[in-house]
Amino acid sequence: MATLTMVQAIARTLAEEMERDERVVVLGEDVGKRGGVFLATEGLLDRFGPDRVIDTPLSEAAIIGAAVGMAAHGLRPVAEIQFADYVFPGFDQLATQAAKLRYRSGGQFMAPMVVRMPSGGGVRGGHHHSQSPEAHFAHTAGLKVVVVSTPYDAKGLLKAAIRDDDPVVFLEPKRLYRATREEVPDDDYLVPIGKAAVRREGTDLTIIGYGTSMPEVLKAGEELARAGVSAEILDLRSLVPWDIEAVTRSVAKTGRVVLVADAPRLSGVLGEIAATIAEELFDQMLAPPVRVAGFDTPYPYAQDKLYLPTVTRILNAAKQVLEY
Amino acid sequence: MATLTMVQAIARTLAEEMERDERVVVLGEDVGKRGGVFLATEGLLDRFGPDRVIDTPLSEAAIIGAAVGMAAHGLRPVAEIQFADYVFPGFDQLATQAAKLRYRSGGQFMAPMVVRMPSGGGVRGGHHHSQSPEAHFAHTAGLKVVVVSTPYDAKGLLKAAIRDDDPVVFLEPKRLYRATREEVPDDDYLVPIGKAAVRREGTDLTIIGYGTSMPEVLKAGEELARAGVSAEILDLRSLVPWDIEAVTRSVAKTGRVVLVADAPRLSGVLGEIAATIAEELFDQMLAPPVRVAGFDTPYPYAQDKLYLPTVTRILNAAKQVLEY
Amino acid sequence: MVHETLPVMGTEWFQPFTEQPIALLSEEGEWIGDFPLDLDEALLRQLYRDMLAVRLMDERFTVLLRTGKVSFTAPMAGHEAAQVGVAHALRRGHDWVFPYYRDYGLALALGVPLVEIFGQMIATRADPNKGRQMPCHPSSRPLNIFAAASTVASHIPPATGAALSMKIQGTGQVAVCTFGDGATSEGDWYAAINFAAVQRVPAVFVCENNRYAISVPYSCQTATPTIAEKAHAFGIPGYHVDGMDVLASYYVAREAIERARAGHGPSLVELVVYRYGPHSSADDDTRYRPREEVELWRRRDPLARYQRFLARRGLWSEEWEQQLREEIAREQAEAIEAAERAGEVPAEWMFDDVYAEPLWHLERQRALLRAELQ
Amino acid sequence: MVHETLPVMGTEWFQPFTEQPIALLSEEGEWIGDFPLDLDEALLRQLYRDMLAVRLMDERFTVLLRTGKVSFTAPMAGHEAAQVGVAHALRRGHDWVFPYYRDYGLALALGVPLVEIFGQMIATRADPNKGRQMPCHPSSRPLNIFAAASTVASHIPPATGAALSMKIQGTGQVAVCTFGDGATSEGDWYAAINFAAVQRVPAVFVCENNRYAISVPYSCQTATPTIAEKAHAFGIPGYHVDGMDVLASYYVAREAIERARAGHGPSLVELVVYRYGPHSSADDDTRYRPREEVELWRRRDPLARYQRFLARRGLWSEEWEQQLREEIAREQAEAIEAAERAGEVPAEWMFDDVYAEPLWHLERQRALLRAELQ
Ligand SMILES: Cc1ncc(C[n+]2csc(CCOP(=O)(O)OP(=O)(O)O)c2C)c(N)n1
Ligand SMILES: Cc1ncc(C[n+]2csc(CCOP(=O)(O)OP(=O)(O)O)c2C)c(N)n1
Ligand SMILES: [Mg+2]
Ligand SMILES: [Mg+2]
Repeated sequence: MATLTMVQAIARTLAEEMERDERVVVLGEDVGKRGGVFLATEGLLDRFGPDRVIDTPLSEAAIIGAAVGMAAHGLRPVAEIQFADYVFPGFDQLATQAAKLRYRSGGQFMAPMVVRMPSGGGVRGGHHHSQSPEAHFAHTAGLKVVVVSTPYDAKGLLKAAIRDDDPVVFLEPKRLYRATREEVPDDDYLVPIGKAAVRREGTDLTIIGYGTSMPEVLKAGEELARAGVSAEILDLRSLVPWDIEAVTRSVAKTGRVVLVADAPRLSGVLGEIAATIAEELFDQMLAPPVRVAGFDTPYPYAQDKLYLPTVTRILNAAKQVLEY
Repeated sequence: MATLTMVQAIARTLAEEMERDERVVVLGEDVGKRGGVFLATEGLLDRFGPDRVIDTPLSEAAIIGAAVGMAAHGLRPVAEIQFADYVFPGFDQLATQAAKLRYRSGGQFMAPMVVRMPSGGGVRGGHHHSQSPEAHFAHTAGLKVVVVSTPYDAKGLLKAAIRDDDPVVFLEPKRLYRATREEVPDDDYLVPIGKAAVRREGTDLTIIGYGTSMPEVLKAGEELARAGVSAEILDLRSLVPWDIEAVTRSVAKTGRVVLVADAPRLSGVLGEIAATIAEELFDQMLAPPVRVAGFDTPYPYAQDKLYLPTVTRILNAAKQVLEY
Repeated sequence: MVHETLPVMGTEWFQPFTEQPIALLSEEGEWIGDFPLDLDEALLRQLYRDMLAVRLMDERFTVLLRTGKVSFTAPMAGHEAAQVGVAHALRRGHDWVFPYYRDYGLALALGVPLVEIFGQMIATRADPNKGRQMPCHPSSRPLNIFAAASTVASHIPPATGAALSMKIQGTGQVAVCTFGDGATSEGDWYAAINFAAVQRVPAVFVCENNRYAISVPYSCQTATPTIAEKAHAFGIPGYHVDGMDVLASYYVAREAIERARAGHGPSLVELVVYRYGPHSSADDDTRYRPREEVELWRRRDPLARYQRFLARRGLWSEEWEQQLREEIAREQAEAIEAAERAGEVPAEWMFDDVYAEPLWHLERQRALLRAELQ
Repeated sequence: MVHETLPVMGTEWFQPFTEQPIALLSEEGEWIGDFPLDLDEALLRQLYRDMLAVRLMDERFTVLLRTGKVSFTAPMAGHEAAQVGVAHALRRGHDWVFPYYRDYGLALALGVPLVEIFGQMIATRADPNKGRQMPCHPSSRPLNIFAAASTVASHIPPATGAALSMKIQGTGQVAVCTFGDGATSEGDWYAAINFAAVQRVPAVFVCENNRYAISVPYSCQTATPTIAEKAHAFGIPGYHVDGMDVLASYYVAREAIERARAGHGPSLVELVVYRYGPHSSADDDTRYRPREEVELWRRRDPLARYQRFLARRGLWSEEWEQQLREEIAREQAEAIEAAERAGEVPAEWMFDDVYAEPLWHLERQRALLRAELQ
């Protein structure tokens, strides 16, 4: 058992999976000698060689699209998009090729691939090193979508994603890459896609979050506890499929919910979950579901920290639902 | 006053705007001699010449991106994407360039442009001639998003979009291009972006729809009327900004709401509106907001008609909220 | 699965980047190649049979359209020599093919069962793709024909990826990817071939250049005189070929494919063709194409030229033609019947194959539809 | 707004597609051009001053980084000759420039006020872009410098569009667009230049080829020996130029720009340079670049070569150098001070300029933040 940061856990997991299954290959910009700009692929080139660790030209369409072809042909590619913001030049390959291949071929072909990408803000990255584009993936039928927030989950979910027979978009909040260390077991465990984690049990309200904003969510939970309020905290971890059971179980119990994530609010994933809660738990709700999302601006540079849901903003929302 | 189909109204409006303002230019695939595959640009080439009606190479990135540069440089480009499904190869140009230019330059540059695209299903077009990708635009700060459903609105909103100083994505449900005719005034009227239309007044429940699904929504309204139920029907028309006043006014009155659109359900625009209603009108709601959306599958071919929200499905949802 | 053994080439016969398109047959049907024709009679005749079958299938499609049985067609008349030539140049069922929507002639010549082709066109249970796509979207797992998507050029990056996988796994396969002239303007086309060239993958990129992308003429598509010379951007050879000449199409494709198989990397093959029909059944090409132009190209009909070639060699006769036409007509009629007999695609199939296993939200939606339909 | 009148060229001096990069100065600083140098002494000296100012600014950036005043830098040392050469080849304030993130040298030589440059780097109110972007994203409306975006190659289609607008409106302007070697692999790069070539727009596409995209070496980026030859894919000329030679950079860019202005369409100019520093302040280039390689290129320093040229002509002296360095240091120090003095960007500016007028949902969000901050 090692104590690892999230990015270390990811690098180890990639190595383990490549060791386990020779069909697993890694491709992307700077994944070779550089080991990835965040070092998520550090050491892989030396260990597995240039046939399985491929530095690609600077084209996200080529990366994602090639991964589709590799996967259809029998490999298990893990593609890295250097920053989630740069997925858009390759978005058609995800939406048109990866997401629809199984369906359009009547199940004849499949694209078992993972597209990893550092996402989210809080690192003074401005417009193009801060975005959280998960809603675009969640709205694209045929993709599974995972957003991790701990080293332990990063390992277990990445393994699950690599072994999944469908294309999985795997978002890694870059702000959390080195934010904390955690004990990560050496053994070959999986965290199933589609299951939320209860990060704190509680009875007065539910706070649902994922990814980049989890530290603030947890801090808000602690502050509430100090104020005598018992918050149940869920980390969604998977957005497609999302864990409706865990969510409804908790919200049915507490009757109050705050949803938190840093992606823009309009037509985001939180809207989906809030709307579903409103539809399913109408009678059990003691207050309206309140969302604390990113602002509907391009991600700013100077106000980097203010863009993200702050603890204050989460607490204000909690107050709102508690005092409703 | 002429009686026009929606696509005729669009073609006329383009001609009128090009006549009015010589900065207005049209570009896209087949917009020249062919007049567009739906004839939305018919006659423009003859009238305005190849400098203002530009047949482009087959690249949506080139089309949208060039429009950004033309707009920044002082023209008012109206770009056509042949089918909304094909916006994805050019999505980065929308998200990175068009949407963020004003913001990132501190207001120094702007991209006053319109990207028109036929969207939606119901024409046996399969995966790639049927999609309704509005959620992707709505989730992209910096874009305005319009979806028309009548010839009258098509004219007034297209004029408003062309004169708007921001990039406007203008969705035209292809199933409605020739579905009906309507009197369209000859004069130069505008329909403001951001205002919904009340298509039917009612008191028992509100049905909110837009675009491709409006005919079914209206039919459901009629059926309900026959059954003695008074439905208020809103056509959103604009998704960014969407008309929160009209929506809350109506739903506060009826206390019941069904939301209808053909785009996939997960993380769609309906989720945004349902979640907002749930948040704002918690106390006034007599039943949970129910969404009738497209299914979360790629758009199928054989089941073309079943994919779209049917009148039955809308009525079932209405029943659900009425009997709640 | 069909495995053809192809003659092994000793030399490379063709020059890249020629100004004139490479042709091996004169318009009169004479062999004008400067190397010996090494194909046996059976194959020479099969090429003709396939071209004829494609032409007749194209006509069938139009009939099916008129009778309302299919909703859409993408005419391929004029592309027969190119598609049939390429189909025979690769190892069927071994190599992979990445076709586009105008390639049912390619699919036919690759051996896709007619009942599957018509099943796909009509969208019945005979379609191995379960009626998921519009007509004219070939796909066959057993024959390694990657499911076509409508989005122009979107299949080029996957072709590069499959070829990269072939290289990594050392399978001795080649990925052959076809597309139109319009496709060459998409960024994905360029990005993918650039990657293929860097990795020297076993791929051949084949452009069926009919000089129109719907109505957009070649002159609005690109400023290069040929598509072939775009290969300079990748550092790979580009061949400019007369695609109305089935033997030129076959031999150049074969050389490019075997070069790739031998580890010499990808190439770009431009087959200059003409589409005799409109872009699709939804198109009206009189709006943008002068009739004289169409007539001019009709006089260069790839079937007629090759027929003259065969006739010169005593491999063609009126009788044989008659017999072929009857056989083909019968096969196609039977296939259509069988495809129709297979019956409609069930409504609930809509929810299958989105993912490997069903997800809860889709199962709910399936239940909703089931309730509605009952 | 600065309008320079450029000498009108009678002839075209340069050949496209040379194997050897075009150079006008030997490493020893001799003029080796086969046409007469037509620049006056003031301009010759200004080129040097600008290059030196860029080099010193690069060092300033590093200092600001160390002291925590800026969060990021993209070193441009090694690119000075290329950037300064191009800046002087266009009509400042008339032509448009589409730069990328390594182009603050270009911006400086184009005349962007230093206080704006440092304002943008530090993100204070002195930044005309209101602190919206990371450091190293030039933009100036008065100087027609299109706001850079981080997304590699995403500015190429807008450059084509602006040039098309210039052509349509007959403004006599040219759009000059710069980017790195890595950018040439993006599909948008190709799609946009293809469109530009078809429309023969007045644009010049300039590649600052430093042979690395972060760590990815040129050999993994593309299989063509040069970037210039990719111009074949568009049917336009491609010039392979020694970008460590400020006069070669200047003259080739000038010819390409004036060709474009005269209506002869776009061209591609490849300036071969080397980046002396890491990719960015977040990079560690020792992981992928041998030190000997860096040393080799350091010996080809563009400033030293040009200094030798000037010295040969009696246009450079130790004294002048000293004086320049002092002047530049003072200007930059003052600019930094002024930029800092301008003060922090207010929190609420976050909500401005998303749209021309405020929309309701943003006003609500503004109110939310305001409440939180009070
Ligand atoms: C990305 C994309 N944009 C637009 C279309 C609409 N469209 C379908 S076919 C076509 C023209 C294609 O021309 P070409 O590549 O030359 O092939 P051809 O049909 O001539 O064989 C267009 C524009 C599409 N299918 N995909
Ligand atoms: C679309 C996109 N993908 C990835 C990145 C991350 N990235 C930033 S710079 C860079 C390398 C660019 O190299 P090059 O174009 O050669 O320019 P250079 O930095 O060498 O001057 C990469 C991959 C990006 N900014 N945009
Ligand atoms: Mg074509
Ligand atoms: Mg570089």
